[in-house]
Amino acid sequence: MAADLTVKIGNLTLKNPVMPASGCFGYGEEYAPFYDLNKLGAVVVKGTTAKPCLGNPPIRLAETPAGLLNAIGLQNPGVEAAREKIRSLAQTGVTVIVNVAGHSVEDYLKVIEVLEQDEGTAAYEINISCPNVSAGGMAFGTDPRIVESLVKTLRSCTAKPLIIKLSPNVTDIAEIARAAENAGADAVSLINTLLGMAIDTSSRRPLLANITGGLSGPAVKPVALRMVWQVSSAVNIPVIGMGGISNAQDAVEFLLAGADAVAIGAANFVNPTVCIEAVDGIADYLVKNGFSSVTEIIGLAKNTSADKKGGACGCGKK
Amino acid sequence: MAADLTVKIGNLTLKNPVMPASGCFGYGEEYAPFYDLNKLGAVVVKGTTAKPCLGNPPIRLAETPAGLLNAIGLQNPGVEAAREKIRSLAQTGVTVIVNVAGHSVEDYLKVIEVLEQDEGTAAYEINISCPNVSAGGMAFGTDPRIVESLVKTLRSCTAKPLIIKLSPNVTDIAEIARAAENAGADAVSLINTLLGMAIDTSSRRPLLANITGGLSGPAVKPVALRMVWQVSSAVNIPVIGMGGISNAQDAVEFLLAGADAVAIGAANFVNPTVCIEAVDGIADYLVKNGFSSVTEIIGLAKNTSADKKGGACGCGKK
Amino acid sequence: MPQKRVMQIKEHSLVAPDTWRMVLDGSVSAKPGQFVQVSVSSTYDPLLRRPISVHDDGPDGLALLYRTVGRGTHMLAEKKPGDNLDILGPLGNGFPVPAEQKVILVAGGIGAAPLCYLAKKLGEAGKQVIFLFGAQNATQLYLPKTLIPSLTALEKATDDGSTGHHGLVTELMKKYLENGPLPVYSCGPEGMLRAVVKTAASYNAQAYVSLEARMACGVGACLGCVVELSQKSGKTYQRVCVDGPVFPGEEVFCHGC
Amino acid sequence: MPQKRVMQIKEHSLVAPDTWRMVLDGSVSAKPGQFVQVSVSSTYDPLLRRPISVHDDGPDGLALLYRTVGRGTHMLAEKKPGDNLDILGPLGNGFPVPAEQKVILVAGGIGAAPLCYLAKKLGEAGKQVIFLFGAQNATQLYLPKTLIPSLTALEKATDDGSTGHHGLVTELMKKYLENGPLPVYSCGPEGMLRAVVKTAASYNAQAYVSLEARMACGVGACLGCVVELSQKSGKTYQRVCVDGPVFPGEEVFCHGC
Ligand SMILES: Cc1cc2nc3c(=O)[nH]c(=O)nc-3n(C[C@H](O)[C@H](O)[C@H](O)COP(=O)(O)OP(=O)(O)OC[C@H]3O[C@@H](n4cnc5c(N)ncnc54)[C@H](O)[C@@H]3O)c2cc1C
Ligand SMILES: Cc1cc2nc3c(=O)[nH]c(=O)nc-3n(C[C@H](O)[C@H](O)[C@H](O)COP(=O)(O)OP(=O)(O)OC[C@H]3O[C@@H](n4cnc5c(N)ncnc54)[C@H](O)[C@@H]3O)c2cc1C
Ligand SMILES: Cc1cc2nc3c(=O)[nH]c(=O)nc-3n(C[C@H](O)[C@H](O)[C@H](O)COP(=O)(O)O)c2cc1C
Ligand SMILES: Cc1cc2nc3c(=O)[nH]c(=O)nc-3n(C[C@H](O)[C@H](O)[C@H](O)COP(=O)(O)O)c2cc1C
Ligand code: FES
Ligand code: FES
Repeated sequence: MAADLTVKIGNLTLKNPVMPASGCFGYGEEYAPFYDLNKLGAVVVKGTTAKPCLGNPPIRLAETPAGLLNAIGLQNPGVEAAREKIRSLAQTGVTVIVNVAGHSVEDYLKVIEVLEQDEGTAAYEINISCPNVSAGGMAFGTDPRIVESLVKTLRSCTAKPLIIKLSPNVTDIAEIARAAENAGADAVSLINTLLGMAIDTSSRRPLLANITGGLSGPAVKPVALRMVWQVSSAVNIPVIGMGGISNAQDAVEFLLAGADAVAIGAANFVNPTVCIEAVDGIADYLVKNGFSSVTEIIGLAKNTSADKKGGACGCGKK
Repeated sequence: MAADLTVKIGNLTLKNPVMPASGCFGYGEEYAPFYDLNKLGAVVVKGTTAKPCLGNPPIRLAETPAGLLNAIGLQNPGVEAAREKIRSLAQTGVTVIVNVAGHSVEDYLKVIEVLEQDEGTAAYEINISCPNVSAGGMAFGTDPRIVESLVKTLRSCTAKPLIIKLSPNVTDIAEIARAAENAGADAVSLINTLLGMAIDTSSRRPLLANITGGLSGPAVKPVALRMVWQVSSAVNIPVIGMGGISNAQDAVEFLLAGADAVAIGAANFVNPTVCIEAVDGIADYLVKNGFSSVTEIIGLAKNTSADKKGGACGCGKK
Repeated sequence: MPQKRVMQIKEHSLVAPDTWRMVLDGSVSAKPGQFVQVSVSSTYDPLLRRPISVHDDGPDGLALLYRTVGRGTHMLAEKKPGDNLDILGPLGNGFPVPAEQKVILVAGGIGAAPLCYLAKKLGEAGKQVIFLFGAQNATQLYLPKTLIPSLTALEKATDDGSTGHHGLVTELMKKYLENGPLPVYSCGPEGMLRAVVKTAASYNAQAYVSLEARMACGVGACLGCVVELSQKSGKTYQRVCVDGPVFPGEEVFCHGC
Repeated sequence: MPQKRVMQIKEHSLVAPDTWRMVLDGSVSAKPGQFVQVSVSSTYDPLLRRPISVHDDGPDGLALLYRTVGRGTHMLAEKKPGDNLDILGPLGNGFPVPAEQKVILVAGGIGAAPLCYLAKKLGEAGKQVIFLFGAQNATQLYLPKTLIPSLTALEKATDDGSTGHHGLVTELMKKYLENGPLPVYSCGPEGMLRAVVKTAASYNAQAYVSLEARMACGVGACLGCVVELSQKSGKTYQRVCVDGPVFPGEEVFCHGC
C-alpha cells in the first residue's frame, strides 16, 4: 500500500512534504518543462519585494567544495509584476508559497497587502535572513525582539499561514524560532544560506562582486540538520527543513531530525528533477520500512537517541 | 630569490605562516615519520585540560560532503602527562603552541600554571570554542563579556602570547574578537568547527554518539574565509586563519583575506604532508607573483576591492 | 525544450593543444548558439554542471569542442568513449537567423565552438559565410575539416604571426564591411568581443555576441548568470543562460564605450 | 614506518559477489594484520581515505581484498589496471606472533582479508594453521588458491548451509580447542567476534580480534577511531588505527559479557 505523504503547515495541507526552496525555482516557469509541478507539495517562489529590485552586480556565483555561494541580491520584478506570475502558477493547481523580502517592516507589509488581494498565495514565507542585501534583511533575522515585533505586525495583516525563514548565522537559532512562535507564526523554515566568501588568488580579489555571499548545497547539510534538530525541539509549530538536500535520503534525514516538510534549493540546479525524485524516494522509504504515513517518521531520530548523549569527559565539572 | 616567509604572532616569530591545527596533529609524534616537523611555522597540539579527559564514546566521526564531523570530546591525558610530550616536541626545535581547554576559568588557569614551569610552550591557544563538551567550552566563546573577563584573568598569569580561538557558531564573531583584543590577547585564531550533525537513515538515529559534532574540512572554507575577512578588519592583533585549508592555494586565500598565519586541520588526515606542501606552495606563489615577503599579501584582497561592494538593489532604502 | 538526458560518448579526442572534441550519441535538436550543461562528475565536488556550446548537432550526434582550463574541464577530458554523460539541453536563445545573404563570423580561440555549428547551418541555408578566426597561435585554429569547403571565405589571424594575419582578428573585418554593412556574429574573449562590436558599429553593421558567465541552473531560475545590459528602458541585468548567451553587441558594450 | 605512496594497479578483478581483489605494484613491507588507508578519489567528495587490510604483501605486490558496501568502495571498484592509487601505510599494530606451533584463525566473510596474509606468513614460519571460515553462503568463501595447500585444516560454515557446516563458524572452533588451548586470531563482524572471544575464553584460549572503526587520519592523531576497552587500569578509549586494529579479545568484549 502507498504511504500517506500529506503534511500540515498551519491550516495548509500539502500533498507531500517536498517543495523547491525560494530563489532556486524562479516562479516555477523554468522547471515546468521538466515535470508536472502539481506533483510537488508546494512551490516556494523567489524572494519578492515591494518595488522591483535590480539585485547585485555580477559575478554573483562561486562554486565551492560541495557548495555554492550566491549573491543574487534579491533581484525580482517587484510584487506588482510578481503577482501575475504567482496567479498563473496558482491557476495550474500548484500550492504557491510566496517568499517575502524587504528592508523595513513597511516593505514586508506592502508585499502582503498586494498579495492579499488575490487567491493565488497559499502561504507567506517571511525572509528575515537574506545575507545578500546591504541593509535590513539579516539584521531582522538575528535579534529575537525584532523578529517578534515584525511577526506580530505581519500576523495582524493576514490569516494565511506565516512561515518565518530563519538565518543560520546566529548564536542561538532556537531562540529566534521561539520568538517567531510567540508572535504567532504558523511555522518556521530553515536554514537560509550561511554567510561565506571566495577569493581569487590570481586577481587577489573576492570572487563575488558583493564580496560575501550565501553558502548552500551539500556542504551545509550537517549544519542545517543540526539546526532543524534544535529548532524542532524548541518550538511546537511545524518546521520546514532545508540546506543541502540533494536526494530522497537527505530529505528523510531532515524528517527524522524533526522537519515536518523539506525544501530543496541548489540541488535543482544540478538535477532539475530532484524534487520529484525526492517525493518518490520518500514514499519508497516509508513503504520499505513499514511506515504508513510520513508523519510517523517526523522527529523519530530523537525518540531513540536521548540515551546516547555523551558528555563522558572525566576532566572535572560536567 | 626566495621570499621571506616569517610572520609575527605577538612577540613570537614563526619561520613561516603554516601550522597544523589543534586536535589534528596529536602532540606531533604521529606525523614525525612523514617529514621534519621543524619545517613548520609551529605545531599546535591537542586541546589539553587540567585533568585527564576520556572524551566522548564512539562513534566520533562522520564523513559529510567535502567535510568531516567530529565529536572527540577533548580526549587528552591531562596537562601533567601532556607536559612531557610538549617538552620532548619542543626539544626537537619545534615551536609548540598549546591549545588549552577547560570547563571553568580555574581549569584554564591550572593548565597554564603547570605549563609556565617549562620552557617548552611558545604560546597558548585558548580554546573557548570547542562544541563537543557538555558544559563550558562553547558558552565561553559566545558571550563577549565572558570572553573579556576570561582573557583578562589569563593575561595576568602569563607573558607568553595568548591566542584566543574563536567559535564560528555566533552571530557576530568580530564582536568576540574585539573583546579578546580589549582584554589583552596577542592574537585570535579562527575558525573552530561549525556545530553540525548526521543522521543514519537505516538506524534512524544520529550517527555520532554525542548526537552533534564539529564540522570542518573543505566544506566550511567559504564560511571561515568570510570570518577571517571580518575579524581581521575588526581587530589590530594578528589573526590565525583556518577552516578547510587543503593546499597552498587555500592558504594563500586566507592570507589575502587578512590572516597573518594559517592552520591546517582535517586536511592532514587526507594528505599527511599537506602542511609542508603548503609552506612550499606559498613560497612559490610569492616568487611567481613578484612578492618578496609573505607579509606583503596579508589582507591584500581588501585593498583593491572596497570599490566593488554591491548593494545595487533598487527596491527602497539602502 | 530543455531535457535532462544521459548520452553515450561516441568519440573523444584531442584535436589541438588542450582542446578536445567530444561526440555524443544522439541529437538535442539544438539551434546554433545554444549550449548544454554538462555534468562532469557524479559526486558533489565539483558540484555544478559546466556550460558548453553546441559545436555540431544532427543525425551524426551532438558534438562539443572544449578547452581544458580548470578542474571541471580536466575531469571531462578524462572520460572515455563508451562512458555516459549526463547533459541538460538545449539551453539558451541561439543566434538570430539573418535576413541577409552574406554574414561575417568572428571567432576568437575556443569561441569558434558555437560558430562552427552556426556556419554549417547558414551554409545549408544557402548563405555566404565569411569566417574570421583569430587565436594566439596557429595550433589553436582548429576547425572541422568538413566545414572548411562550405565557407565563402576563411581568414586567420594570430597574435604571434605563426599563420595568417599577424595581429587582431578584428582588423580582418574591415575589408568585408567596407562595401556595406553585413551582420556580424561573434564569440570569443571579452576584449575581442568589445572590439568586434566597436568595429561593426563604425560600419553601421549589427553585431551579435555570445557571452560566457558563471552559471548554476542554466535554465533561468537562479538569476546567477546575469550580465549588465544597456537597453532602451535603462540598465538591466539579464540572464546569460536564457535571455542569452547571444545578445545584440551594443546592449552589452555600449555602457563601457 | 607509514609512508604516503602512489602505487600502480597491476590487477583488479571481481573474485566473488561484490568482492574485489586488487594487486598493487610494490610492497609496503607490512606485517599481517596491518592495513593501508586508500584514497578512493582525488576530489573532496568523498573526503576521507578508506582503511583496507593487507591481504598479501611481498615481491609480487601488495594485495587488497575488499567488499563494495558504500560509495567509497564502489568508487574503488571502478579503478582499472594501470591507474595509480594513493595509499598510506602500513598502519596499525598487526597480529602478535604466536609462541605456539598451532594456531586457529576464524574468519567471517570479508574478515578473511587480513587472515589470509596471516595464514601465509604463519605457514612460512612453519606453524600449523587451522583456518575456520564462515559466511552467509558458499559464494562468499573466497580464498586465494595458492593459500589453501599451505593450511593444516580448512573448514567452512555457512548460514544457509550451501557449503560446509550449516551454522555458525564458532561452532567449528570447539573440536580444535578440546585438546587444550590454542591461540585464536579472528576478524569478522562484531557479533561473530564476540562469540569467538567467548568460545575461546571457555577453553582458556587467548583470542585476538581485529576491529573496524570509522577512521580519519589512520595514524593516531585525530582520536576519532577509538574503541572502549576494559583494561586493568579501568575503562579507556584506545585508537583502533595505532593501538589496534588487533586487540586481545577479552579487553574488547569483557565489558559487554
Ligand atoms: C554559454 C556558454 C558556452 C560555453 N561554451 C564553451 C565551449 O563550447 N567550449 C569551451 O571550451 N568553453 C565553453 N564555455 C566556457 C566553459 O563553460 C568554462 O571553460 C568551464 O565552465 C570551466 O570549467 P572548469 O571547471 O574547467 O574551470 P574552473 O575555473 O575550475 O571553474 C570554476 C567555476 O567557474 C565556472 N567558469 C569558469 N570559467 C568559466 C567561463 N569561461 N564561463 C562560464 N563559467 C566559467 C565553472 O563553470 C565553474 O562553476 C562556455 C561558457 C558558457 C557560459
Ligand atoms: C583496519 C580496517 C581494516 C579493514 N579492512 C577491510 C578489508 O580488508 N576489506 C574490506 O572490504 N573492508 C575492510 N574494512 C572496512 C572498510 O574500511 C569499509 O567497508 C569501508 O570504509 C566502507 O567505505 P564505503 O565508502 O564503501 O562505505 P560508506 O558506508 O559509504 O562509508 C562512509 C564512511 O564510513 C566509513 N565506514 C563505513 N563502514 C566502515 C567499516 N566497516 N569500517 C570502517 N569504516 C567504515 C567509511 O570509511 C567512510 O568514512 C576495514 C576497516 C578497518 C577499520
Ligand atoms: C541562487 C539562490 C537564490 C536564493 N534566493 C533566496 C530568496 O530569494 N529568498 C530566500 O528566502 N532564500 C533564498 N535562497 C536560499 C534557499 O531558499 C535555501 O534556504 C538555501 O539555499 C539552502 O538550501 P539548499 O542548500 O538546498 O540550497 C537562495 C538560494 C540560492 C542558492
Ligand atoms: C578531529 C578534530 C579534533 C579537533 N580538536 C580540537 C581541539 O582539541 N582544540 C581545538 O581548539 N580545536 C580542535 N579542532 C578544530 C581544529 O583545530 C580546526 O579549528 C577546525 O578543524 C577547522 O580547520 P580544518 O577545516 O582545517 O579542519 C579539532 C578538529 C578536528 C577535525
Ligand atoms: S544560470 Fe541560473 S539563471 Fe542563468
Ligand atoms: S583514525 Fe585518527 S586516531 Fe585513529
